[in-house]
Amino acid sequence: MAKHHVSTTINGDPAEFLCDTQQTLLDCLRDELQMTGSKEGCASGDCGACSVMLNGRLVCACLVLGVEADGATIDTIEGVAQGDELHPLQKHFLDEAALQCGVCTPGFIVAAKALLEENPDPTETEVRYWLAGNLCRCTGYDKIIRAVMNAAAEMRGA
Amino acid sequence: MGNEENVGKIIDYSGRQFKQIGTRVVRPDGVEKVTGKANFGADFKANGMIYARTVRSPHAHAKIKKINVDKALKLKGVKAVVTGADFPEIDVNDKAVGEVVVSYYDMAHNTIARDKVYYDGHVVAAVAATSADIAEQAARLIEVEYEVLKPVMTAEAALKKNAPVLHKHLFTQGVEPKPDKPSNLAARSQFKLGDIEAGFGQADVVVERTYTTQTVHQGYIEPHACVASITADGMVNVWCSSQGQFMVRAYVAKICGIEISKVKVTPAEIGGGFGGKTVIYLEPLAVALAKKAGRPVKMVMTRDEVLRATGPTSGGSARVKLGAKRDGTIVAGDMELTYEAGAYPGSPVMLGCMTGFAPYDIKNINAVGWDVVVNRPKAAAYRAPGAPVAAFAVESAVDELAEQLGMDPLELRLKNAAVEGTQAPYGVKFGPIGYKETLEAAKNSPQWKAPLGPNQGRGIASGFWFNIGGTSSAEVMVNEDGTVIVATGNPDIGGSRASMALMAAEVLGIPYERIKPLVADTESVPYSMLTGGSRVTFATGKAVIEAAQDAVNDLRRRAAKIWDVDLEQVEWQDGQAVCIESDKHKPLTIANIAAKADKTGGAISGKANINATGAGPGFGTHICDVEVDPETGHVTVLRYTAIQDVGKAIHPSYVEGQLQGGAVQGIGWALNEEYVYSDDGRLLNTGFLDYRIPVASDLPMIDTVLVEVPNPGHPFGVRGVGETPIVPPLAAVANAVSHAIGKRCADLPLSPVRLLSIIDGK
Amino acid sequence: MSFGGNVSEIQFATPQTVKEAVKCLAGAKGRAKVLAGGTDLLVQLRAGMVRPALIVDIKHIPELSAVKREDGGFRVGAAVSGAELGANKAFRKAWPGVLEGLELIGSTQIQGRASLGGNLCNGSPAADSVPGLIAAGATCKIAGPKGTREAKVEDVVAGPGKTTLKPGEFVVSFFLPKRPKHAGDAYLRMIPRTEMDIAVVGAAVSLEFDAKGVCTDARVSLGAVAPKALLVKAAGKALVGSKLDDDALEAMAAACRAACNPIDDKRGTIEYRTKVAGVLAKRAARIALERAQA
Amino acid sequence: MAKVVLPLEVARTFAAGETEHEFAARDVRELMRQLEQRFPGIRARLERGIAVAIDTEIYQDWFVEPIGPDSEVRFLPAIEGG
Repeated sequence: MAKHHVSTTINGDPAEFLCDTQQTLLDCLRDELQMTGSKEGCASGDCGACSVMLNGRLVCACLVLGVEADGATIDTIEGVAQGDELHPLQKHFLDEAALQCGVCTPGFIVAAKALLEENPDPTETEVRYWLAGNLCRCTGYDKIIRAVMNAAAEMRGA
Repeated sequence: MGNEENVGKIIDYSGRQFKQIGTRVVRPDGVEKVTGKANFGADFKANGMIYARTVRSPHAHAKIKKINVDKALKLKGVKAVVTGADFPEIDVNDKAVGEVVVSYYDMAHNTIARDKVYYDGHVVAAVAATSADIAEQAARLIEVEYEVLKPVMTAEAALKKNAPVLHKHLFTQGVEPKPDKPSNLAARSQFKLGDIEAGFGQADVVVERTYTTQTVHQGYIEPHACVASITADGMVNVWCSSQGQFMVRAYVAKICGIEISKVKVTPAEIGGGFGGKTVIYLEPLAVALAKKAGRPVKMVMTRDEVLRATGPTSGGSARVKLGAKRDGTIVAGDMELTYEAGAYPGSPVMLGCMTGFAPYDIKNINAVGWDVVVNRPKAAAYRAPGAPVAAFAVESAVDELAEQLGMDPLELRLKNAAVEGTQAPYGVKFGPIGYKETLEAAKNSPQWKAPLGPNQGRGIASGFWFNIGGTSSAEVMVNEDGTVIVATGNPDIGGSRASMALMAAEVLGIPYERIKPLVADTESVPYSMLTGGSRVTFATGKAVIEAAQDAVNDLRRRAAKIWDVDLEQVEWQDGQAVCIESDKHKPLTIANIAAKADKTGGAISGKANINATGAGPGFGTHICDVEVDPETGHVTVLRYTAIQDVGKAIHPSYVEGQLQGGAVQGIGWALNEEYVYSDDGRLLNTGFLDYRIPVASDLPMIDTVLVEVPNPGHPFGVRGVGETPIVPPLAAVANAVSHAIGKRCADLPLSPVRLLSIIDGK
Repeated sequence: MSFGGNVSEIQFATPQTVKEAVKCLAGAKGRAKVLAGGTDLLVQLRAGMVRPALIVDIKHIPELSAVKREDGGFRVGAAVSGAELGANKAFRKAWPGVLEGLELIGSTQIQGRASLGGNLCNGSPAADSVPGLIAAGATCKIAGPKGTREAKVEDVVAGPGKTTLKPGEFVVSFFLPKRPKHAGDAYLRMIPRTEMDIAVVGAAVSLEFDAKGVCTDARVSLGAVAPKALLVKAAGKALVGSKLDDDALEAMAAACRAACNPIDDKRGTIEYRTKVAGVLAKRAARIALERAQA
Repeated sequence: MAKVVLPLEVARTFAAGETEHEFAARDVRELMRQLEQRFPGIRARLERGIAVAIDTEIYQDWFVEPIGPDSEVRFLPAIEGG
């Protein structure tokens, strides 16, 4: 059998790649499409560093097969900023120093963006539970939670 | 400032009002990291690159009888296989002499096993192929014949009379007479102050208890990763994430038997280390495979490999005995620590002995440490190595002592707090330190005064870390337009580029935004010691300050030339050269001077190669409030305050971040993190699902208080801050839980299962 | 694995109907695995625990991805994700406890994928959604080479990692019956953290009451205390006829403890699981009561 | 005379267990010469992973650090970090 030919839409643009069945969407993004913004921390859905949107739902790209992306819509960290205009979440992560090593940051931003699209005015508890699948070992989460709350406020125009 | 002192001399910053230091600027590498563009260890690719996977031992302790790689080599796409036999043998006594004793023999054997495997996950072979999948399948085709030996999984088992001995060449160090037989007891260390017997003789109240902790992992989110390639003329290039590109270079050269000049290491962004990336694992394998295959080789660990075979830090037991007078004066402290080093000697037990009693002025101290090898992965450094376990025991004992004395635990600490001039347990007298100040801040914190509800408890604990200096280099290069590049040799693990740029900006007097900090490869800056020991902002920062001053002097020389005046007439003020004693010359900005660099002698730069001394010790005090579910043993952390003497916070947000992150790692250590092994020595929790680091919903906000008692050993008063914050939380949490349930919790982690059995009195 | 040759390839199929899926599975040359949300299968693939000859993605089959009303109850496709089912307000109102179980599986990210069918067929004794389904008296529709059949949820799992599904069979959908007026369910689990863990103990309770507040039907199911999720009939019996007073609850808890047959493992001890099973069942029953009264 | 304190283990091996000694040395280099004279073999041991503290200052990599007449010089294990 030849590799699968996958046609998909990534960050609004058409994209195609070839993959084997066992390659995950994360493998395909990183190795076939050179989109390395999504990170692999565990390959078991436990750390959230590979968070992407698949057909509008937040998922771990390590738990999706690349071939499942055929005909799907995918949004990744690479599509969060518009050109050189950062998303409010990205700005607040910088202003709040919500990253130390930064390897979990892309996953947090993708996941937090999904939250704010669903719930523009989350409580601290809601933010913490929504982001419970995104592990950060550096910050103790404090500044991340603040950055998300501040970005939410800014986006609401508060 | 007089002219003469200003020439080629260190500028005195004491009492100076800072313009940029202490501001909360956006880190220079921030945009790259929030957009996913920053390149971490696994993000690098080379043309023609192939992929390698390892074969690891499923046994905790076994002899390797035979390795058959034939089937693997026959699989299409397989390019190379290496085993221990492909590496040069290293003398058993070959040790690095430097800041830490490093046994190259052990390191080489830990990288890839030779005749024996010592833990579940020990590498026995590695295979490179044209795809990761083929490499993985090929690894499964490598047949290893083992003679399985009985493992020793705990210090207790390792020290039993007829325990299997791991290493035939291991004779206990530090005991007299020298043993004539090898054993699993690697070393004994001891620190004494005063007369311990006499000390306890003065005591009215004595508390004594044994505390235990389990093996825990640093838990960085980024697995180890590297790419190695070899040029046609034998030059080795390694691209990897680590806590020190020069460390990787030295170790690769040694383990692979290559001259240092032939190895170039380019640092990737590092996705967390906490000490766990101060050693190497994959790089020599990738280099050997690249050499055999003639292609660049990429290796990335899985999380399972990270947990089974890297890190961790020692589990251990700590017996602590404290004696105090009725008025609360602690007169004697006795401590016996036993730490599991893992497969090779070198647990941080000695550092535990040196740090445990350090927050207190105790005249009579005896601290003995035992370093024991067991069939677990070799312990690597983890944030204040050795200190958290000792502090857990001592700070719990202080809490118990306060109960026995009927004293407030904070007041008891204040009464005995180490101050400038106090003799530390390792004998040295402290310079200016801010421990007492952290206790005062704790006393004044809103949390300390807040009421508690039913099933709730509050714990307080303190901690100490030495902080270190060491060799650091920096170059400050002034560009043609007056912007500046600051190159150093230390990976930026938590925002250090921002502090380097801030310190350079302060000295040069130009805006922070005009400075680009660079983490340079091993061929672009002189040697620097690794990022660790809370040393970068202190030591490399000191180098940056000196290099910036050197650049300022160069700029002044150029201005003097432009104006045709003596150097002494040129002062550097707010980023400009100013001609004193004459107002006919308009001040020259750095851009003005840079524009004329070609005419005044070529490129303008400054450099500093230093071995920084004068690292100021760090003390912290943490307060933790918990609520315990008495029916399930589940602990909820309700509130937490971390207070620390940070000397001078260069970038307060990132300093707070260190306190918060360290506190939370410590909370994880206290509550739910532990290695769980089967009886035959296989690690059972090899993923983040069952190795339970704290998640966002487990925690409250972590309040911080930065106490600033300047360190005289740094021009801006900086103390290292990264490690101290993980020292107090184990006891802060355990003391809080103990108060909530009314029973002393002496064994970590306080997982629901363990805690419920304590509550139910079993 | 054919050594001396190429690595074995994994085929991939995306059937559009149940019939096609049955055909795919029957025609597999070697082991076939059904892919729903993939949150277990992909982990096993990556860890090398399985290397099937064929993976059948059943999410393109409309029946597998739909939530429909049926006989006053609900028919839920086996591949419907937690996030999708959670968005169905009518379902949330009728079966909050079932949803609690499903929504406790993993993180928000996992919720975007994890399904009732996958959680059941993975065969874990600790599967969070299974006790709720059992307590609810849910059944599932199973398709296979010999047609379709309906089975009780508690009869699908045989033991850790094992199901009673015959070769070529797969779960198509779940049926949750109509709720009477005074009814409520709840699921609670014990985990060391607050999220992201596998249940050390799980307890689901589904209750029905008459107009006077007397319990007329009670089903109690426990997870992670035996080789598979248990329906503890004696626990249910202890509640029927009561108003969930303390004695009835304690009798129920005792029945739960008596039914436990757990193991000591990395996540918990026999003693812990047994004690906490009773604690959680009581707490879940109280929540179910509140919901029934609401 | 400067007070010189050896680590317990080193003292046991080289100095009959006596940790405290007095030396008149201007700097660490001279002290090392004198130590080696008094306790042959000690120098090689002290050069392996041992730091020197002179009063309140710890030197991990010591060589010619000045020693005052009333200084307290302590040899202690070098400190690593995470």
